[in-house]
Amino acid sequence: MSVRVQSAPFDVGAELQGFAQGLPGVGAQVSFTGIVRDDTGTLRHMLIEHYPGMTEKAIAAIEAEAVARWHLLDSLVIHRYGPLKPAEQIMMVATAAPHRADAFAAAEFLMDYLKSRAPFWKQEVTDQGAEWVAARDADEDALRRW
Amino acid sequence: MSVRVQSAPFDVGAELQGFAQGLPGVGAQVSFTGIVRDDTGTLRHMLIEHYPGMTEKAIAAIEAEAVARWHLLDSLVIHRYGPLKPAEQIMMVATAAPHRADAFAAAEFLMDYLKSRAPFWKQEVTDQGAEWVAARDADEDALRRW
Amino acid sequence: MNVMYFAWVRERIGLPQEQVETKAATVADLVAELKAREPRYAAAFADTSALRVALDQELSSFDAPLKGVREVAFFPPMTGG
Amino acid sequence: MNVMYFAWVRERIGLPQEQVETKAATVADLVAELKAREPRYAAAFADTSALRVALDQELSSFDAPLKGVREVAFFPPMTGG
Repeated sequence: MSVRVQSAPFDVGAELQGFAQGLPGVGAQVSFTGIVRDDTGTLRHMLIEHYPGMTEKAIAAIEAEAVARWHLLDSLVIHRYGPLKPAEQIMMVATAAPHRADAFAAAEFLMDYLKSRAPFWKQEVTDQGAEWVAARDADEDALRRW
Repeated sequence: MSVRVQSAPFDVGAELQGFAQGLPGVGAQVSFTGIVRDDTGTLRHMLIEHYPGMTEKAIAAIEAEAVARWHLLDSLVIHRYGPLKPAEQIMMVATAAPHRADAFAAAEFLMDYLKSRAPFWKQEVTDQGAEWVAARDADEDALRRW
Repeated sequence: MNVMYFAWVRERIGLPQEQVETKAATVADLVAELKAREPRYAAAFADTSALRVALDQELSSFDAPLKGVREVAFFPPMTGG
Repeated sequence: MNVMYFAWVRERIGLPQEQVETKAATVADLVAELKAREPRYAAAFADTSALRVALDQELSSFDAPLKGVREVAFFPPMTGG
């Protein structure tokens, strides 16, 4: 299990190459990458604020919960903060398990919990100004399925 | 949408780097990688046989079905054949979508259908001989949820 | 008509593919003809519920008609992924 | 006690964090004290149902006791991922 919170970009390929390599019993790896979308064509950047200290703890707790629920061999979460341009990578999650069902379920669980339980806040900065992204009911609802 | 059936290894990182890059509207990428497990410690290699011609068609049909069901911007399937050693990569699937729910669901759908509807057969070769892997009821059951 | 065999069906019959002259109306009729040929075919087709069939590279069923079909393939349930 | 503010809570109050001397028994009591200070606090805490609170970096609730707590953080619902 590992957690990294950083402003620097990351390389999904390089991260996956080093992830769960040579761990005995790995049959399935799942990765998720979140990317900045610009739905209106006016986004200058997405500014991501976080709560240093709590962020790492909250993500580690979510990972520990995933490990307790599924047969996981490893997990990785990287989340960036600071200003991110459209098409830049925001974050990634990776899971490794003997079987695909565990790897998929744990990756989706990690994503759902990261969205609503890790202390990050997004602000959209456009030519018209800056606006905090509102939490979506759908994201809160997504937690209920677990 | 693309499909590759090959005996050569592939590099997940390099594949993901070139996948759905710069496609407008991409907010979520999911990848799955299947890896040869050696549960008994006796596996020399896994031999994967396929039905050339039908394989590509079957996978393309499964991808088309995924595109019809979810809001996908791109998908990629690579599946190897021939002898593969423990810890080698067997196959990968990648999906790109505006939102994570579509990317995850489509990747799981592609995997479930590839397992049971694309013409591949696995044989385990150990010191004791060669044995065809039997289809699992769980894999057939997995199709029913879609 | 080109008839192909994969995985253990190929091993039991001892051939990856062969040309078959037949007037069989359906896949099941073709299977009956093949079973009557030799014990290795009878062994391979002993339990067709354990087999799958593709007609011209599309999954099909044992009661499907063969009219116009150029390629028939028999194989066990797939185990890819 | 260190009190921290994030996202639009930070913007409304105009500070990322501050030291607060308080005898408030619960988070809700602390919020009432802060709201009484100045309009910017009253504005930030106008609707606590739109806010979340963490005590010593763990998500908590507005009726939680403050005894022994060293760091309180107020922020809107998270929008990471």
